[in-house]
Amino acid sequence: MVRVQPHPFDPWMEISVLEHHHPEWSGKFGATAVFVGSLRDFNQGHQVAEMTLEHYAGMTERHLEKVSCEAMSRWNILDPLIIHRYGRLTPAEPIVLVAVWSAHRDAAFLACRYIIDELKTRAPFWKREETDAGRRWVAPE
Amino acid sequence: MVRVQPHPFDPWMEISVLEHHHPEWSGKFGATAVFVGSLRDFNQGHQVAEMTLEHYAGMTERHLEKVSCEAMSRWNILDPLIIHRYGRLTPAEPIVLVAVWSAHRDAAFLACRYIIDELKTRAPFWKREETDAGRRWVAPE
Amino acid sequence: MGTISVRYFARVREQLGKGQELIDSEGIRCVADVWRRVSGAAPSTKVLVAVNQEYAAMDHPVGTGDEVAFFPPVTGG
Amino acid sequence: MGTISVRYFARVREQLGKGQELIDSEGIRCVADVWRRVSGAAPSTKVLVAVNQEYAAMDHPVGTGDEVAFFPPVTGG
Repeated sequence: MVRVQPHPFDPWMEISVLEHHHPEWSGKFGATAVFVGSLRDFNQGHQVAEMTLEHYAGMTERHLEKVSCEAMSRWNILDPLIIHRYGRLTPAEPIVLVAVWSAHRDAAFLACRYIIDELKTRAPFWKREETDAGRRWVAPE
Repeated sequence: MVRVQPHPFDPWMEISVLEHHHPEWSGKFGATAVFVGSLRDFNQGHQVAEMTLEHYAGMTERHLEKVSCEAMSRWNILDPLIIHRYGRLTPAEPIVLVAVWSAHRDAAFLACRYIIDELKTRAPFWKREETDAGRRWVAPE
Repeated sequence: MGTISVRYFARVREQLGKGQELIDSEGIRCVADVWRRVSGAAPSTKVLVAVNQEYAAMDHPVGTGDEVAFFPPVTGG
Repeated sequence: MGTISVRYFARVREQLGKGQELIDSEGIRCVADVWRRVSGAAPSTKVLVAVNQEYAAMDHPVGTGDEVAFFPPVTGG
């Protein structure tokens, strides 16, 4: 499941809710791998007061759905959960959640890592920080 | 933080509670990697009705504390959370939780994977399943 | 005569001073033609391209009704 | 004269039919001596050993007051 949204979310609550909404998954997975990216208050030498995430609405969702399908075709996993914020964020807020359920831990870890890496290098999001040295676009990794 | 306990736990609630108890971590980490191992209702060709986890009380905690320290010395991470059940479990129940907080995702993923792999190969736990073909000790991976 | 929808994001949006526009598809064969028209500059390897919301190269064919987007390297996650 | 505490887990516990016992440390130099005494068998590479709750080899020295444990390969996580 893919969601791109402007409002804050609680990643641990989202996972709980999803698991409760899939009673048919119960007992079928033995491994859950999760990654949460959140906003630090310090980056590349400067205090960060807030961040604005610009995105390409439409293409973002298409891209994340595609990455999700790719992961499901490469590893034996259940439908991953991907949530990504856009708009204005303050430090400590979660930016992205990737959760992967599988029978085995290797598939869960590899698929989770694959999804977040693909998302970071290809999904059309752009971070702009407000720091103690002014406004700046975040440099790609 | 390491906990070895006979009673069930909710991994997502445990992570939430820990984060709330560490307000000084807020904004300091940008990556959280989590692994949850849970009991499947099917393993190695048979339905699993329940499982009993035997452990070496004392040595288990020592070993997990040591693995936790090793991970903190190898990667730039905050104090990991490790929770492991023992005693009787029924399918779908979480067995183990490993959660790692870090500034960067690479350290978080690598440390989380290191801890669960070390735990699986070295921590003194033994699984005995009740299956539709009778009682059996689970074979090592 | 048709139009092509062109969109700009992040630093590219700021540098061109526009978020989106419609351009006349007359004389447009590929993405590079669109870029020259809207920026007045030669194609740059620092600018990424999507055609109809899929990544594409500067030589990707473009015509009436297409949506073309230009943006810098992404920094999500 | 002192004693050594010996513990058994999982399949080893079931096979020896005991969970723990105290043995006389007289004549015990290393883990292998303990194993021969409690099992009546030669050291096996299938049995893992801990001395005072740390992994150890069959030739690890053992004496009065030590805790020695024998168990099969672990299957936690």
